[in-house]
Amino acid sequence: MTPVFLVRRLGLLAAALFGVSLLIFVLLRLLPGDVATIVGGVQATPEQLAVLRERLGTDRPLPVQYAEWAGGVLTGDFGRSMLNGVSVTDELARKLVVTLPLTLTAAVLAVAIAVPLGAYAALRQRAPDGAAVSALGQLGVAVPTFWMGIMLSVVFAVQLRLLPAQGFPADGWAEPGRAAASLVLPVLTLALAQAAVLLRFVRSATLEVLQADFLRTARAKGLTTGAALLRHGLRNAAMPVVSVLGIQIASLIVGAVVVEQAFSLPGVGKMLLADVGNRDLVKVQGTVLLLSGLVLVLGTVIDIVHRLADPRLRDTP
Amino acid sequence: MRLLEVEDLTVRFGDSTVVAGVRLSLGAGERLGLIGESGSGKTLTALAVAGLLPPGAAVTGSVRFEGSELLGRRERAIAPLRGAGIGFVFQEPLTALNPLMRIGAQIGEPLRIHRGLSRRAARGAAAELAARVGLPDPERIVRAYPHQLSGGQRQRVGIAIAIAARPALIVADEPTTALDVTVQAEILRLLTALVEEEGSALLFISHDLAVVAQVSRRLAVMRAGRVVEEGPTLDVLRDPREPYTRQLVAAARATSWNPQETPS
Amino acid sequence: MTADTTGDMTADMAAAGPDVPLLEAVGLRRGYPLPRTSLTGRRARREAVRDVSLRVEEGAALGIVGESGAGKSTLVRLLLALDRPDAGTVRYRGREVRPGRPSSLRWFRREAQIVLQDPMSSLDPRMTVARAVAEPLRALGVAGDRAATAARVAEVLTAVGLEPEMGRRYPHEFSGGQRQRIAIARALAPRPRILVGDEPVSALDVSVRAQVLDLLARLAATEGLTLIVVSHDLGVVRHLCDQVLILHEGAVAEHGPTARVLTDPAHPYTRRLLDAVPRLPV
Amino acid sequence: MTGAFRSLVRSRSGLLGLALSAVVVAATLVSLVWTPYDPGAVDPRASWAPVSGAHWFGADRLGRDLFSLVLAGARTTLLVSLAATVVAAVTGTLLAAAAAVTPGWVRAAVGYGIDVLIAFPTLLLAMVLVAVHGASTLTAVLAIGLGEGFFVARVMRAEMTRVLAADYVLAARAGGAGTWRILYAHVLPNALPTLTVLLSLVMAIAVLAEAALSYLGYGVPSSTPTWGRMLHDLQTQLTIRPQVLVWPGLAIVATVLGFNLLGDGLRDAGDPKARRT
Repeated sequence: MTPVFLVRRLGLLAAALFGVSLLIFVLLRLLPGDVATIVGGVQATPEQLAVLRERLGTDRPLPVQYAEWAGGVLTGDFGRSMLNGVSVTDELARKLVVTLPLTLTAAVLAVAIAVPLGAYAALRQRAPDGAAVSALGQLGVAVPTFWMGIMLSVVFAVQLRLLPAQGFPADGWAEPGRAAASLVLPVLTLALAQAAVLLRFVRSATLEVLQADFLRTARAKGLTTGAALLRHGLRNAAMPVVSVLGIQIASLIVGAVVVEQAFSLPGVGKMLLADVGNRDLVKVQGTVLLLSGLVLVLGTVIDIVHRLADPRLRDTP
Repeated sequence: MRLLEVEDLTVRFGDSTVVAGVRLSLGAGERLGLIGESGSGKTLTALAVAGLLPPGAAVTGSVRFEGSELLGRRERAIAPLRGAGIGFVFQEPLTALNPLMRIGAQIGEPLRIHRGLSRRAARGAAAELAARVGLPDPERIVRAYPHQLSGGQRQRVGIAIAIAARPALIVADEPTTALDVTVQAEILRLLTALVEEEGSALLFISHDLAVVAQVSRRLAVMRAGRVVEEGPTLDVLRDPREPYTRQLVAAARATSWNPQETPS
Repeated sequence: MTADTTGDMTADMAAAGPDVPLLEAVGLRRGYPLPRTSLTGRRARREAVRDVSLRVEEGAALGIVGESGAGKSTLVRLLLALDRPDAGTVRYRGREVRPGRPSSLRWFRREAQIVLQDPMSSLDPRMTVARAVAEPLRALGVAGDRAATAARVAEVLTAVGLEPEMGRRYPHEFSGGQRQRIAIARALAPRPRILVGDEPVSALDVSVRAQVLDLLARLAATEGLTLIVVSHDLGVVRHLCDQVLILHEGAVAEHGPTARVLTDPAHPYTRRLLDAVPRLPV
Repeated sequence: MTGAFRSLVRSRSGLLGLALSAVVVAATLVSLVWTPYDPGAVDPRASWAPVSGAHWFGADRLGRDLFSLVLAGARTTLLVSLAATVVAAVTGTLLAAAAAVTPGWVRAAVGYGIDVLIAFPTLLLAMVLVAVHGASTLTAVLAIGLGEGFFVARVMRAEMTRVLAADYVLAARAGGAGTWRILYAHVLPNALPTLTVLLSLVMAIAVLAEAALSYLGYGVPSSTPTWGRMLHDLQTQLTIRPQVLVWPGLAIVATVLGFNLLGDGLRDAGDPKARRT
């Protein structure tokens, strides 16, 4: 791995994080009025507004405000909520306890479902069952995530009474069993939504590899089609799938927000929805930066992994 | 009993017949050239002989290798013959090798499949084979990846793979078409030398009459899926029987280059 | 040559003396930066064309022979100002051809046209043959009205052995050989003085190749064209060109009359190249 | 174009996609002039009426006919999605052109900008806009339009770069064609088929995004019905009468499936090789 690539890629990541943070900061400042009037409400007196502006620091020039906020973020301080003064960082930490397990498990499950099914659909492309699998993928993509969640709840929670339909134990993971049970349907919902999209990529990547000349060379050496696919095809098909994972992170996070709303899980997504409703701009700013930052960082990690895995990319910076 | 006997070989894709009633035979150590323009079915004939036709191809007729019939048998039954009985050299050195696997592993693979060699033993043998096909610095080449080699070097790797398990028949499908003329000359010399040393038969496919003539003792001319003429190379060139062959030889003479002739 | 194309030739070109060649390149050099391998320091460069000079007299046929990576295509792009050289100049009738905005090169484009290697990709799949052949006329502003354009298109299609009615069809309806004829017709449309072929027949079958080579030879005679043919195939150069330039790793190994170079090569690389060519044993 | 239409219909997914999306669009247009009941008409007697001859999808708590509501919901959903698709097409194509045609560092900067912003989820963009300007049709259209615009930009940039690298563009340059002539005579016609396929797929994504936004309460104001908003309001019935939740969901699935299959069909139709058979 040439250091040149690593340094350049991390530099690009830093630039991207700076760009996105600036974008969020500016977007939230394009206010018709100013932050204080929104928070203070219509009936606030000018003096109260002045105190508010001073407390929120919105009386100082924008670049200073940005520098202060960005500086804080770098040290892990995402600022204080405008409504109750609570530290955004603490709030985020509390909510991640739900959102992280939800997204990570869903991501793993999605790959576990999509890769075998996608490969099968490609291998059995001409057979009816292969076409059925890809049709299933096509259908899966068309189902809105939140509706999938509702329908799964109707079946497994309401009719079969196997799992809780909604909510998350107030005491969090104190009782892991109950907490996990309440995450089963949300994880399944998020995983199926992701798997449907991934399946199409895995299928097309596998199809492409199936026609590759080096598979024919492998068969010419004495391997059967199956053995050639396993020993030579798999790793080559994994390359495009790995690169698509980078893009999938963004939709995974969006899915998490929607699933948390559908199953009313107290995660980062549901908190963000409430903050947007309450116009708590500092919290919205912090949460949106965290989520988009996560997308960029994970995207970079996956890009580096992709370059490490493919010798052709390893040499060229 | 001839090494390879092909009778009434017919290959169809859907309703279009691409190879119709081809008859060929090859004895041990013999060298047969298969010449034809693009679309003549020469490559598909070669693939059919090695059981490497793409899915969706309907094959009839008979291909007997060392007396046993290959057509119509399950892949598991004929796979052991591929690599050990029939070695294949492909046309595109760029895409014929696995881009993610080191050269040593790819050259050693036939030995691991057919001779049960361990990974380390196979890599050792691979270095020897790399040297044998004239690759510079075999120790480095064995650890390198395909994209780090030139076209000519990659084709030498292709040949090393084909001869690794010492097959009785080598099928070479336009092995030098994608190469420069100086590199082509070296590869052709290498191929004929190896075939002679090993005493293996060679089925050489090309659209270039001068190349095929240089390598093969007998020629079979293919057009639109049929073998239109077959015979010893010098006879076919000196007085071709079929009008199509005559036209092919004339065209090759017109655009090829000969020091004895004074340029027009 | 129709009046309007000579009209705007500058004074110095018209007055060029007899010893000024039709096309001359002096000290052409072109390199490409290789991917950066170290953080600091200069990036390594691959010199595709290293100090190439050549002259092409009016009516001559120059063959440029070389193997892949010898810099043939780069040289052709430099000669036609489709790429900017690192050093060196190209002159047409003494007037410098300076790469720049397309409009500043219109005068030169009218004089020199190109036929590319692969007929499958050198014709726009979504353009009818007639429109494709007429494009240079329109782009160079020498098209005249619709009737004049249609007439010229029909004229050049016939000159390359195709029926004018084929103009309405699309490229994917033609064979490789026919498509290359269409590409030649397109190059002829603006009545160039120089026709450059970048491996013009190497993508074609042997039997079709001979016909297209004959066509190029015939057109060179009837249209008074100066030919520059780039090829890795000595047979093609022997067939078409009276002069040959052997290119090796971006530099001129040898340059001279085809007859002499092919039978009595001076440069060791040329000898190695000639020996490597497979010959019919009989 | 008849050739393209014929091969679109011949490809199975194209036919199914065309049929599905045509039915949805037709139903939407019909709903502008006629719906079985006035979507807003309250009828206490019909509160939670089950599926019947009178109410094909049953009725909601206020006795409003669910079938009419779904039809009315289609209007807003498709309108917002169409507007967003247009925004995505315009921003995407312009960005792609900037990233493919302009010289040197501009191209690299725009190109990299696209790669970064494609990671910026549409929903987050919507939330930021809503936090500032409140939920509105404009916010939804802008959020989805810009969000998908980066996706269009990335695909169109690759497509334009492919065409610009083609031999026939080099031949055009050698023939004296300037940048503008190459753009409209070669790049546009050859990139257009990909754009039509893309827009069909973007329309599908836009419908999904609009449904999610209005489900979360960020779509159009609550007065105008959309499928997402209906599901949000009806979710309270999850444990009592879940069947009411089925209809709006199916409407979304049918529409998205229709546009996706139409996109696949257009891709097969646009591919010259496919057309030559």
